[in-house]
Amino acid sequence: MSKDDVPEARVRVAIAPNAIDERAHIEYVRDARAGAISVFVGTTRDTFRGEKVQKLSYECYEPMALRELRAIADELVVKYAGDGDEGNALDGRGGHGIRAIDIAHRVGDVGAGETSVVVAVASAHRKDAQDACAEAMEALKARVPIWKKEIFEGASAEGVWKANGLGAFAASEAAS
Amino acid sequence: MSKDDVPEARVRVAIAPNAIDERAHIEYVRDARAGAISVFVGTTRDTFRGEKVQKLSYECYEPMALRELRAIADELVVKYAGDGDEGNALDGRGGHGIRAIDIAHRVGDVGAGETSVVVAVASAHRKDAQDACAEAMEALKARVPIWKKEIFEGASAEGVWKANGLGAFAASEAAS
Amino acid sequence: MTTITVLFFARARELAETSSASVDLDADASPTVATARARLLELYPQLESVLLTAVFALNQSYVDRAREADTALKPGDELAVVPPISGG
Amino acid sequence: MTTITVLFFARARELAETSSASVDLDADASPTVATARARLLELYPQLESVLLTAVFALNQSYVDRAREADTALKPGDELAVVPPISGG
Repeated sequence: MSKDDVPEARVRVAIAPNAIDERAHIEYVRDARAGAISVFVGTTRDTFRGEKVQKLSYECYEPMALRELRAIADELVVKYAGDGDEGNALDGRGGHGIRAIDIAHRVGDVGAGETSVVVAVASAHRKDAQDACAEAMEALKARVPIWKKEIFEGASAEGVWKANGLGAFAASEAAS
Repeated sequence: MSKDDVPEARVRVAIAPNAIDERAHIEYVRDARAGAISVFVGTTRDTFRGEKVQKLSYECYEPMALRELRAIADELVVKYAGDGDEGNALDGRGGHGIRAIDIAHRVGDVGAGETSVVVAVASAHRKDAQDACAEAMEALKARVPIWKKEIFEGASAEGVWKANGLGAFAASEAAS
Repeated sequence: MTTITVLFFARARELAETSSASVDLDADASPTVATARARLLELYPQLESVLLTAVFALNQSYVDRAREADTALKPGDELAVVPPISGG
Repeated sequence: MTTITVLFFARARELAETSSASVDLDADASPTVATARARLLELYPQLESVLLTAVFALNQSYVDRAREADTALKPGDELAVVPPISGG
Protein backbone atom coordinates (compact mmCIF):
# COMPACT_ATOMS: atom_id res chain seq x y z
CA MET A 1 0.00 0.00 0.00
CA SER A 2 1.56 3.30 -1.06
CA LYS A 3 1.39 6.36 1.15
CA ASP A 4 -1.44 7.79 -0.94
CA ASP A 5 -3.49 4.70 -0.22
CA VAL A 6 -3.47 5.09 3.56
CA PRO A 7 -7.17 5.36 4.30
CA GLU A 8 -8.51 8.59 5.65
CA ALA A 9 -10.43 7.95 8.86
CA ARG A 10 -11.13 9.70 12.11
CA VAL A 11 -9.60 7.92 15.09
CA ARG A 12 -10.05 8.78 18.75
CA VAL A 13 -9.09 6.86 21.90
CA ALA A 14 -9.48 7.74 25.55
CA ILE A 15 -9.01 6.58 29.10
CA ALA A 16 -12.10 7.84 30.90
CA PRO A 17 -12.07 8.64 34.61
CA ASN A 18 -15.82 9.36 34.56
CA ALA A 19 -18.99 7.67 33.31
CA ILE A 20 -19.01 6.88 29.60
CA ASP A 21 -21.81 8.35 27.46
CA GLU A 22 -22.22 5.83 24.65
CA ARG A 23 -24.22 8.29 22.58
CA ALA A 24 -21.27 10.68 22.39
CA HIS A 25 -19.15 7.92 20.91
CA ILE A 26 -21.79 6.99 18.36
CA GLU A 27 -22.02 10.64 17.34
CA TYR A 28 -18.23 10.90 17.02
CA VAL A 29 -18.11 8.14 14.41
CA ARG A 30 -21.37 8.96 12.61
CA ASP A 31 -20.60 9.81 8.99
CA ALA A 32 -22.93 10.42 6.06
CA ARG A 33 -20.50 8.48 3.85
CA ALA A 34 -20.81 5.47 6.17
CA GLY A 35 -23.91 3.31 6.40
CA ALA A 36 -23.01 1.22 9.40
CA ILE A 37 -21.99 1.86 12.97
CA SER A 38 -21.08 -1.09 15.14
CA VAL A 39 -20.79 -0.48 18.84
CA PHE A 40 -19.61 -2.71 21.63
CA VAL A 41 -20.38 -1.72 25.19
CA GLY A 42 -18.73 -3.68 27.96
CA THR A 43 -20.56 -3.51 31.26
CA THR A 44 -19.56 -4.71 34.69
CA ARG A 45 -21.37 -7.74 36.01
CA ASP A 46 -22.78 -8.13 39.48
CA THR A 47 -21.83 -11.77 39.86
CA PHE A 48 -18.84 -13.95 39.10
CA ARG A 49 -19.50 -17.68 39.22
CA GLY A 50 -22.36 -17.07 41.60
CA GLU A 51 -20.51 -14.71 43.93
CA LYS A 52 -21.99 -11.25 44.31
CA VAL A 53 -19.69 -8.50 43.05
CA GLN A 54 -19.88 -5.28 45.06
CA LYS A 55 -17.80 -3.11 42.75
CA LEU A 56 -14.99 -3.20 40.24
CA SER A 57 -11.93 -1.08 40.18
CA TYR A 58 -9.88 -0.47 37.05
CA GLU A 59 -6.38 0.90 36.77
CA CYS A 60 -4.16 1.39 33.73
CA TYR A 61 -0.72 2.33 32.54
CA GLU A 62 -2.17 5.35 30.88
CA PRO A 63 0.38 6.50 28.27
CA MET A 64 0.97 2.95 27.10
CA ALA A 65 -2.75 2.12 27.18
CA LEU A 66 -3.46 5.12 24.95
CA ARG A 67 -0.63 4.15 22.63
CA GLU A 68 -1.92 0.56 22.33
CA LEU A 69 -5.51 1.70 21.81
CA ARG A 70 -4.37 4.07 19.09
CA ALA A 71 -2.30 1.31 17.44
CA ILE A 72 -5.27 -1.06 17.49
CA ALA A 73 -7.50 1.54 15.86
CA ASP A 74 -4.90 2.46 13.22
CA GLU A 75 -4.25 -1.17 12.39
CA LEU A 76 -7.97 -1.80 11.87
CA VAL A 77 -8.33 1.24 9.62
CA VAL A 78 -5.61 -0.21 7.39
CA LYS A 79 -6.97 -3.77 7.57
CA TYR A 80 -10.53 -2.73 6.69
CA ALA A 81 -9.55 -0.11 4.14
CA GLY A 82 -12.30 -0.97 1.64
CA ASP A 83 -11.73 -1.07 -2.07
CA GLY A 84 -13.35 2.28 -2.90
CA ASP A 85 -15.91 0.48 -5.06
CA GLU A 86 -19.41 1.12 -3.76
CA GLY A 87 -20.76 -1.37 -6.27
CA ASN A 88 -18.77 -4.20 -4.73
CA ALA A 89 -20.87 -4.68 -1.61
CA LEU A 90 -22.45 -8.08 -2.14
CA ASP A 91 -20.71 -9.53 0.91
CA GLY A 92 -21.48 -6.51 3.06
CA ARG A 93 -18.05 -4.96 2.43
CA GLY A 94 -16.60 -2.78 -0.31
CA GLY A 95 -16.68 0.95 -0.59
CA HIS A 96 -14.82 3.32 1.68
CA GLY A 97 -14.01 0.85 4.45
CA ILE A 98 -13.72 2.25 7.96
CA ARG A 99 -14.58 5.93 8.26
CA ALA A 100 -14.08 6.36 12.00
CA ILE A 101 -13.15 4.49 15.17
CA ASP A 102 -13.63 5.63 18.75
CA ILE A 103 -12.49 3.60 21.75
CA ALA A 104 -12.77 4.59 25.40
CA HIS A 105 -12.03 2.59 28.54
CA ARG A 106 -13.11 3.58 32.01
CA VAL A 107 -10.74 3.62 34.98
CA GLY A 108 -11.39 3.96 38.70
CA ASP A 109 -14.33 2.47 40.59
CA VAL A 110 -17.19 1.26 38.40
CA GLY A 111 -20.53 0.12 39.81
CA ALA A 112 -22.29 -3.05 38.66
CA GLY A 113 -24.03 -2.63 35.32
CA GLU A 114 -22.04 0.45 34.37
CA THR A 115 -20.07 0.79 31.14
CA SER A 116 -16.38 -0.11 31.40
CA VAL A 117 -15.52 0.10 27.73
CA VAL A 118 -17.04 1.32 24.49
CA VAL A 119 -15.84 0.71 20.94
CA ALA A 120 -17.62 2.42 18.04
CA VAL A 121 -16.72 1.82 14.40
CA ALA A 122 -18.33 3.42 11.36
CA SER A 123 -17.87 1.90 7.92
CA ALA A 124 -19.43 2.08 4.50
CA HIS A 125 -20.94 -1.37 4.92
CA ARG A 126 -22.07 -3.54 7.76
CA LYS A 127 -19.57 -6.38 8.00
CA ASP A 128 -16.49 -4.17 8.15
CA ALA A 129 -17.83 -2.27 11.14
CA GLN A 130 -18.96 -5.43 12.94
CA ASP A 131 -15.75 -7.35 12.33
CA ALA A 132 -13.51 -4.40 13.20
CA CYS A 133 -15.50 -3.76 16.37
CA ALA A 134 -15.12 -7.38 17.49
CA GLU A 135 -11.42 -7.40 16.64
CA ALA A 136 -10.84 -4.15 18.49
CA MET A 137 -12.29 -5.72 21.65
CA GLU A 138 -10.24 -8.88 21.17
CA ALA A 139 -7.06 -6.82 20.75
CA LEU A 140 -7.94 -4.54 23.66
CA LYS A 141 -8.32 -7.52 25.99
CA ALA A 142 -5.04 -9.02 24.74
CA ARG A 143 -2.79 -5.94 24.54
CA VAL A 144 -3.94 -2.86 26.42
CA PRO A 145 -2.40 -2.54 29.90
CA ILE A 146 -5.55 -2.18 31.97
CA TRP A 147 -6.35 -4.16 35.09
CA LYS A 148 -9.64 -4.98 36.74
CA LYS A 149 -10.12 -5.90 40.36
CA GLU A 150 -13.35 -7.48 41.54
CA ILE A 151 -14.39 -6.75 45.08
CA PHE A 152 -16.95 -9.26 46.33
CA GLU A 153 -19.66 -8.69 48.88
CA GLY A 154 -18.91 -10.35 52.17
CA ALA A 155 -15.61 -11.72 50.92
CA SER A 156 -12.18 -10.47 51.82
CA ALA A 157 -11.88 -6.73 51.30
CA GLU A 158 -8.76 -7.38 49.23
CA GLY A 159 -10.58 -8.26 46.03
CA VAL A 160 -9.33 -10.33 43.13
CA TRP A 161 -7.30 -9.14 40.17
CA LYS A 162 -8.73 -10.63 37.02
CA ALA A 163 -6.82 -11.94 34.00
CA ASN A 164 -8.07 -12.14 30.42
CA GLY A 165 -5.51 -14.83 29.59
CA LEU A 166 -4.97 -13.64 26.02
CA GLY A 167 -2.00 -12.65 23.88
CA ALA A 168 1.30 -12.56 25.79
CA PHE A 169 -0.67 -13.54 28.90
CA ALA A 170 -2.28 -16.62 27.38
CA ALA A 171 -0.48 -18.91 29.82
CA SER A 172 -2.14 -17.09 32.71
CA GLU A 173 -5.40 -18.16 34.22
CA ALA A 174 -8.23 -17.28 31.83
CA ALA A 175 -11.25 -15.39 33.07
CA SER A 176 -14.22 -13.23 32.06
CA MET B 1 -35.74 -27.69 24.99
CA SER B 2 -38.47 -28.09 27.59
CA LYS B 3 -40.72 -25.21 28.56
CA ASP B 4 -38.72 -24.62 31.72
CA ASP B 5 -35.60 -24.09 29.65
CA VAL B 6 -37.00 -21.24 27.58
CA PRO B 7 -34.58 -18.47 28.40
CA GLU B 8 -35.84 -15.48 30.28
CA ALA B 9 -34.97 -12.32 28.38
CA ARG B 10 -36.43 -8.88 27.80
CA VAL B 11 -37.45 -8.33 24.19
CA ARG B 12 -38.70 -5.10 22.62
CA VAL B 13 -39.24 -4.14 18.99
CA ALA B 14 -40.54 -0.96 17.43
CA ILE B 15 -41.29 0.87 14.23
CA ALA B 16 -40.21 4.44 14.91
CA PRO B 17 -41.80 7.40 13.15
CA ASN B 18 -39.36 9.80 14.82
CA ALA B 19 -35.59 10.08 15.33
CA ILE B 20 -34.01 7.12 17.11
CA ASP B 21 -32.09 7.78 20.33
CA GLU B 22 -29.49 5.01 20.42
CA ARG B 23 -28.78 5.65 24.08
CA ALA B 24 -32.34 4.74 25.06
CA HIS B 25 -31.93 1.37 23.37
CA ILE B 26 -28.61 0.70 25.08
CA GLU B 27 -30.24 1.53 28.42
CA TYR B 28 -33.16 -0.79 27.67
CA VAL B 29 -30.89 -3.82 27.29
CA ARG B 30 -28.35 -2.90 29.99
CA ASP B 31 -28.35 -5.61 32.66
CA ALA B 32 -26.06 -6.13 35.63
CA ARG B 33 -26.13 -9.86 34.89
CA ALA B 34 -24.86 -9.22 31.36
CA GLY B 35 -21.32 -8.09 30.60
CA ALA B 36 -21.70 -7.28 26.94
CA ILE B 37 -23.91 -5.06 24.85
CA SER B 38 -23.53 -5.17 21.10
CA VAL B 39 -25.21 -2.44 19.11
CA PHE B 40 -25.66 -2.00 15.40
CA VAL B 41 -26.71 1.38 14.11
CA GLY B 42 -27.63 1.66 10.45
CA THR B 43 -27.34 5.15 9.05
CA THR B 44 -28.43 6.57 5.73
CA ARG B 45 -25.68 7.36 3.29
CA ASP B 46 -25.41 10.53 1.26
CA THR B 47 -24.17 8.84 -1.91
CA PHE B 48 -24.97 5.72 -3.89
CA ARG B 49 -22.35 4.76 -6.46
CA GLY B 50 -21.22 8.35 -6.67
CA GLU B 51 -24.71 9.87 -6.96
CA LYS B 52 -25.68 12.34 -4.29
CA VAL B 53 -28.65 11.18 -2.19
CA GLN B 54 -30.94 13.98 -1.08
CA LYS B 55 -33.08 11.96 1.31
CA LEU B 56 -34.43 8.51 1.99
CA SER B 57 -37.94 7.51 2.62
CA TYR B 58 -38.93 4.32 4.43
CA GLU B 59 -42.31 2.64 4.56
CA CYS B 60 -43.36 -0.62 6.17
CA TYR B 61 -46.18 -3.10 6.55
CA GLU B 62 -46.32 -2.27 10.21
CA PRO B 63 -48.16 -5.16 11.93
CA MET B 64 -46.22 -7.73 9.92
CA ALA B 65 -42.93 -5.85 10.38
CA LEU B 66 -43.45 -5.87 14.15
CA ARG B 67 -44.35 -9.54 14.07
CA GLU B 68 -41.22 -10.43 12.07
CA LEU B 69 -38.98 -8.29 14.27
CA ARG B 70 -40.39 -9.98 17.34
CA ALA B 71 -39.90 -13.43 15.78
CA ILE B 72 -36.28 -12.61 14.94
CA ALA B 73 -35.61 -11.47 18.50
CA ASP B 74 -37.32 -14.49 20.04
CA GLU B 75 -35.47 -16.90 17.76
CA LEU B 76 -32.13 -15.37 18.74
CA VAL B 77 -32.94 -15.59 22.45
CA VAL B 78 -33.50 -19.32 22.00
CA LYS B 79 -30.47 -19.80 19.74
CA TYR B 80 -28.10 -17.96 22.10
CA ALA B 81 -29.57 -19.31 25.29
CA GLY B 82 -26.25 -19.90 27.05
CA ASP B 83 -25.50 -22.93 29.17
CA GLY B 84 -25.94 -21.24 32.54
CA ASP B 85 -22.33 -22.03 33.38
CA GLU B 86 -20.40 -18.85 34.04
CA GLY B 87 -17.20 -20.84 34.24
CA ASN B 88 -17.55 -22.00 30.65
CA ALA B 89 -16.60 -18.73 28.99
CA LEU B 90 -13.30 -19.53 27.33
CA ASP B 91 -14.71 -18.90 23.86
CA GLY B 92 -16.49 -15.73 24.91
CA ARG B 93 -19.80 -17.55 25.39
CA GLY B 94 -21.32 -19.49 28.26
CA GLY B 95 -23.33 -18.20 31.13
CA HIS B 96 -26.78 -16.71 30.85
CA GLY B 97 -26.82 -16.16 27.08
CA ILE B 98 -28.91 -13.28 25.82
CA ARG B 99 -30.47 -11.12 28.54
CA ALA B 100 -32.22 -8.57 26.34
CA ILE B 101 -32.79 -7.55 22.72
CA ASP B 102 -34.16 -4.28 21.44
CA ILE B 103 -34.74 -3.56 17.75
CA ALA B 104 -36.18 -0.40 16.23
CA HIS B 105 -36.54 0.65 12.61
CA ARG B 106 -37.30 4.15 11.46
CA VAL B 107 -40.02 4.94 8.92
CA GLY B 108 -40.81 8.11 7.01
CA ASP B 109 -38.29 10.59 5.63
CA VAL B 110 -34.78 10.19 7.00
CA GLY B 111 -32.01 12.68 6.26
CA ALA B 112 -28.50 11.62 5.24
CA GLY B 113 -26.41 10.40 8.16
CA GLU B 114 -29.41 9.76 10.38
CA THR B 115 -30.16 6.46 12.07
CA SER B 116 -32.51 4.17 10.16
CA VAL B 117 -32.20 1.11 12.37
CA VAL B 118 -30.79 0.14 15.75
CA VAL B 119 -30.29 -3.34 17.18
CA ALA B 120 -29.06 -3.72 20.77
CA VAL B 121 -28.32 -7.09 22.35
CA ALA B 122 -27.11 -7.73 25.89
CA SER B 123 -25.56 -11.04 26.82
CA ALA B 124 -23.45 -12.53 29.56
CA HIS B 125 -20.46 -12.72 27.27
CA ARG B 126 -19.18 -10.87 24.25
CA LYS B 127 -19.51 -13.24 21.33
CA ASP B 128 -23.18 -14.05 21.92
CA ALA B 129 -24.14 -10.38 21.79
CA GLN B 130 -22.00 -9.67 18.72
CA ASP B 131 -23.16 -12.72 16.77
CA ALA B 132 -26.82 -12.22 17.68
CA CYS B 133 -26.63 -8.54 16.73
CA ALA B 134 -25.15 -9.38 13.32
CA GLU B 135 -27.70 -12.13 12.74
CA ALA B 136 -30.57 -9.86 13.73
CA MET B 137 -29.52 -7.39 11.06
CA GLU B 138 -29.10 -10.14 8.48
CA ALA B 139 -32.57 -11.48 9.27
CA LEU B 140 -34.10 -8.01 9.34
CA LYS B 141 -32.79 -7.27 5.86
CA ALA B 142 -34.05 -10.64 4.59
CA ARG B 143 -37.47 -10.86 6.26
CA VAL B 144 -38.93 -7.66 7.63
CA PRO B 145 -41.32 -5.92 5.21
CA ILE B 146 -39.73 -2.47 5.11
CA TRP B 147 -38.93 -0.55 1.95
CA LYS B 148 -36.43 2.20 1.30
CA LYS B 149 -36.62 4.71 -1.48
CA GLU B 150 -33.60 6.81 -2.41
CA ILE B 151 -34.29 10.25 -3.78
CA PHE B 152 -31.28 11.65 -5.61
CA GLU B 153 -30.30 15.28 -6.01
CA GLY B 154 -30.92 16.55 -9.49
CA ALA B 155 -32.25 13.21 -10.68
CA SER B 156 -35.88 12.40 -11.36
CA ALA B 157 -38.09 13.28 -8.42
CA GLU B 158 -39.47 9.73 -8.53
CA GLY B 159 -36.62 8.15 -6.64
CA VAL B 160 -35.49 4.54 -6.66
CA TRP B 161 -36.86 1.71 -4.54
CA LYS B 162 -33.96 -0.32 -3.19
CA ALA B 163 -33.75 -4.10 -2.79
CA ASN B 164 -31.62 -6.04 -0.33
CA GLY B 165 -31.78 -9.15 -2.50
CA LEU B 166 -31.82 -11.56 0.44
CA GLY B 167 -34.00 -14.42 1.62
CA ALA B 168 -37.12 -14.93 -0.51
CA PHE B 169 -35.99 -11.94 -2.58
CA ALA B 170 -32.54 -13.30 -3.36
CA ALA B 171 -33.31 -13.45 -7.07
CA SER B 172 -33.94 -9.71 -7.07
CA GLU B 173 -31.25 -7.19 -7.80
CA ALA B 174 -28.91 -6.99 -4.80
CA ALA B 175 -28.07 -3.63 -3.32
CA SER B 176 -26.71 -1.84 -0.27
CA MET C 1 -67.86 -14.66 -3.60
CA THR C 2 -64.60 -14.67 -1.61
CA THR C 3 -63.74 -11.08 -0.83
CA ILE C 4 -60.19 -10.44 0.37
CA THR C 5 -58.26 -7.30 1.20
CA VAL C 6 -55.14 -6.72 -0.86
CA LEU C 7 -52.43 -4.41 0.46
CA PHE C 8 -49.90 -2.67 -1.78
CA PHE C 9 -46.54 -1.38 -0.63
CA ALA C 10 -43.66 0.61 -2.07
CA ARG C 11 -43.42 0.34 -5.88
CA ALA C 12 -46.59 -1.77 -5.96
CA ARG C 13 -48.48 0.92 -4.06
CA GLU C 14 -47.23 3.63 -6.41
CA LEU C 15 -48.18 1.68 -9.53
CA ALA C 16 -51.57 0.56 -8.19
CA GLU C 17 -52.16 4.14 -7.02
CA THR C 18 -53.69 2.80 -3.84
CA SER C 19 -52.48 1.16 -0.65
CA SER C 20 -55.34 -1.32 -0.40
CA ALA C 21 -58.23 -2.77 -2.35
CA SER C 22 -61.09 -5.21 -1.85
CA VAL C 23 -60.78 -7.97 -4.41
CA ASP C 24 -63.54 -10.47 -5.20
CA LEU C 25 -62.58 -14.00 -6.15
CA ASP C 26 -64.91 -16.73 -7.39
CA ALA C 27 -65.62 -18.82 -4.27
CA ASP C 28 -66.71 -21.83 -6.34
CA ALA C 29 -63.24 -22.04 -7.86
CA SER C 30 -61.61 -22.59 -4.41
CA PRO C 31 -59.44 -19.51 -4.69
CA THR C 32 -55.77 -19.65 -3.75
CA VAL C 33 -52.95 -17.15 -3.64
CA ALA C 34 -52.20 -18.15 -7.23
CA THR C 35 -55.77 -17.22 -8.18
CA ALA C 36 -55.31 -13.85 -6.52
CA ARG C 37 -52.00 -13.28 -8.31
CA ALA C 38 -53.70 -13.87 -11.68
CA ARG C 39 -56.67 -11.68 -10.76
CA LEU C 40 -54.39 -8.83 -9.66
CA LEU C 41 -52.65 -8.93 -13.04
CA GLU C 42 -56.05 -8.48 -14.69
CA LEU C 43 -57.11 -5.66 -12.39
CA TYR C 44 -53.72 -3.93 -12.30
CA PRO C 45 -51.80 -4.80 -15.47
CA GLN C 46 -49.29 -2.09 -14.54
CA LEU C 47 -48.16 -4.35 -11.66
CA GLU C 48 -46.78 -6.96 -14.05
CA SER C 49 -43.10 -6.14 -13.51
CA VAL C 50 -43.48 -5.75 -9.74
CA LEU C 51 -45.36 -9.04 -9.41
CA LEU C 52 -42.45 -10.84 -11.09
CA THR C 53 -40.28 -10.26 -8.04
CA ALA C 54 -42.94 -9.75 -5.35
CA VAL C 55 -43.80 -12.30 -2.68
CA PHE C 56 -47.24 -12.46 -1.06
CA ALA C 57 -47.90 -12.31 2.66
CA LEU C 58 -51.17 -13.89 3.78
CA ASN C 59 -52.42 -12.54 7.09
CA GLN C 60 -48.90 -11.29 7.82
CA SER C 61 -47.05 -14.49 6.98
CA TYR C 62 -44.98 -14.99 3.85
CA VAL C 63 -46.29 -17.46 1.29
CA ASP C 64 -43.55 -19.45 -0.42
CA ARG C 65 -43.66 -18.74 -4.17
CA ALA C 66 -43.82 -22.49 -4.83
CA ARG C 67 -46.84 -22.86 -2.49
CA GLU C 68 -49.11 -20.17 -3.93
CA ALA C 69 -51.35 -22.66 -5.77
CA ASP C 70 -51.70 -24.74 -2.58
CA THR C 71 -52.52 -21.84 -0.29
CA ALA C 72 -56.30 -21.38 -0.04
CA LEU C 73 -57.93 -18.03 0.54
CA LYS C 74 -61.02 -17.45 2.65
CA PRO C 75 -63.26 -14.39 2.98
CA GLY C 76 -61.65 -11.58 4.94
CA ASP C 77 -58.09 -12.70 4.33
CA GLU C 78 -55.47 -9.96 4.14
CA LEU C 79 -53.09 -10.51 1.25
CA ALA C 80 -50.13 -8.18 0.91
CA VAL C 81 -48.05 -7.64 -2.19
CA VAL C 82 -44.49 -7.54 -0.86
CA PRO C 83 -42.02 -6.18 -3.43
CA PRO C 84 -38.33 -6.85 -2.70
CA ILE C 85 -37.68 -5.43 0.74
CA SER C 86 -34.91 -2.99 1.63
CA GLY C 87 -34.97 -2.44 5.37
CA GLY C 88 -31.76 -1.77 7.25
CA MET D 1 25.45 2.96 37.08
CA THR D 2 22.39 2.51 34.86
CA THR D 3 19.43 3.97 36.70
CA ILE D 4 16.02 3.05 35.34
CA THR D 5 12.48 3.76 36.49
CA VAL D 6 10.40 0.70 37.28
CA LEU D 7 6.60 1.01 37.31
CA PHE D 8 4.34 -1.39 39.21
CA PHE D 9 0.69 -1.97 38.41
CA ALA D 10 -2.24 -3.88 39.88
CA ARG D 11 -1.13 -6.85 42.01
CA ALA D 12 2.53 -5.92 41.49
CA ARG D 13 1.85 -2.41 42.79
CA GLU D 14 0.04 -3.75 45.82
CA LEU D 15 2.81 -6.22 46.69
CA ALA D 16 5.64 -3.75 46.05
CA GLU D 17 3.67 -1.19 48.05
CA THR D 18 4.68 1.45 45.55
CA SER D 19 3.76 2.41 42.00
CA SER D 20 7.30 3.28 40.92
CA ALA D 21 10.90 2.96 41.97
CA SER D 22 14.33 4.00 40.75
CA VAL D 23 16.46 0.92 40.29
CA ASP D 24 20.24 0.96 39.84
CA LEU D 25 21.82 -1.66 37.62
CA ASP D 26 25.54 -2.27 37.12
CA ALA D 27 26.34 -0.45 33.89
CA ASP D 28 29.54 -2.48 33.35
CA ALA D 29 27.45 -5.66 33.12
CA SER D 30 25.50 -4.32 30.07
CA PRO D 31 22.17 -4.58 31.82
CA THR D 32 19.18 -6.07 30.03
CA VAL D 33 15.55 -6.64 30.91
CA ALA D 34 16.61 -10.04 32.23
CA THR D 35 19.08 -8.29 34.55
CA ALA D 36 16.29 -6.05 35.78
CA ARG D 37 13.97 -9.00 36.32
CA ALA D 38 16.61 -10.67 38.55
CA ARG D 39 17.32 -7.43 40.42
CA LEU D 40 13.61 -6.86 41.08
CA LEU D 41 13.36 -10.32 42.62
CA GLU D 42 16.18 -9.39 44.99
CA LEU D 43 14.69 -6.01 45.89
CA TYR D 44 11.08 -7.23 46.08
CA PRO D 45 11.06 -10.95 46.87
CA GLN D 46 7.30 -10.65 47.47
CA LEU D 47 6.89 -10.13 43.69
CA GLU D 48 8.06 -13.64 42.91
CA SER D 49 4.65 -15.06 42.07
CA VAL D 50 3.58 -11.98 40.09
CA LEU D 51 6.80 -11.95 38.08
CA LEU D 52 6.11 -15.53 36.98
CA THR D 53 3.22 -14.36 34.82
CA ALA D 54 4.17 -10.69 34.30
CA VAL D 55 5.51 -9.28 31.04
CA PHE D 56 7.73 -6.21 30.94
CA ALA D 57 7.06 -3.11 28.90
CA LEU D 58 10.14 -1.05 28.05
CA ASN D 59 9.34 2.57 27.30
CA GLN D 60 5.71 1.57 26.68
CA SER D 61 6.38 -1.36 24.36
CA TYR D 62 6.02 -4.98 25.37
CA VAL D 63 9.20 -7.04 25.60
CA ASP D 64 8.77 -10.62 24.44
CA ARG D 65 9.57 -12.97 27.36
CA ALA D 66 12.03 -14.81 25.11
CA ARG D 67 13.86 -11.56 24.27
CA GLU D 68 14.45 -10.24 27.79
CA ALA D 69 18.13 -11.23 27.84
CA ASP D 70 18.67 -9.56 24.44
CA THR D 71 16.94 -6.29 25.32
CA ALA D 72 19.48 -3.78 26.61
CA LEU D 73 18.59 -1.09 29.13
CA LYS D 74 20.01 2.42 29.14
CA PRO D 75 19.87 5.13 31.81
CA GLY D 76 16.43 6.74 32.11
CA ASP D 77 14.54 3.81 30.63
CA GLU D 78 11.02 3.22 31.92
CA LEU D 79 10.39 -0.43 32.63
CA ALA D 80 6.88 -1.45 33.62
CA VAL D 81 5.91 -4.67 35.37
CA VAL D 82 2.74 -5.72 33.53
CA PRO D 83 0.84 -8.45 35.38
CA PRO D 84 -1.80 -10.32 33.34
CA ILE D 85 -4.13 -7.66 32.00
CA SER D 86 -7.89 -7.65 32.35
CA GLY D 87 -9.29 -4.72 30.42
CA GLY D 88 -12.67 -4.95 28.76
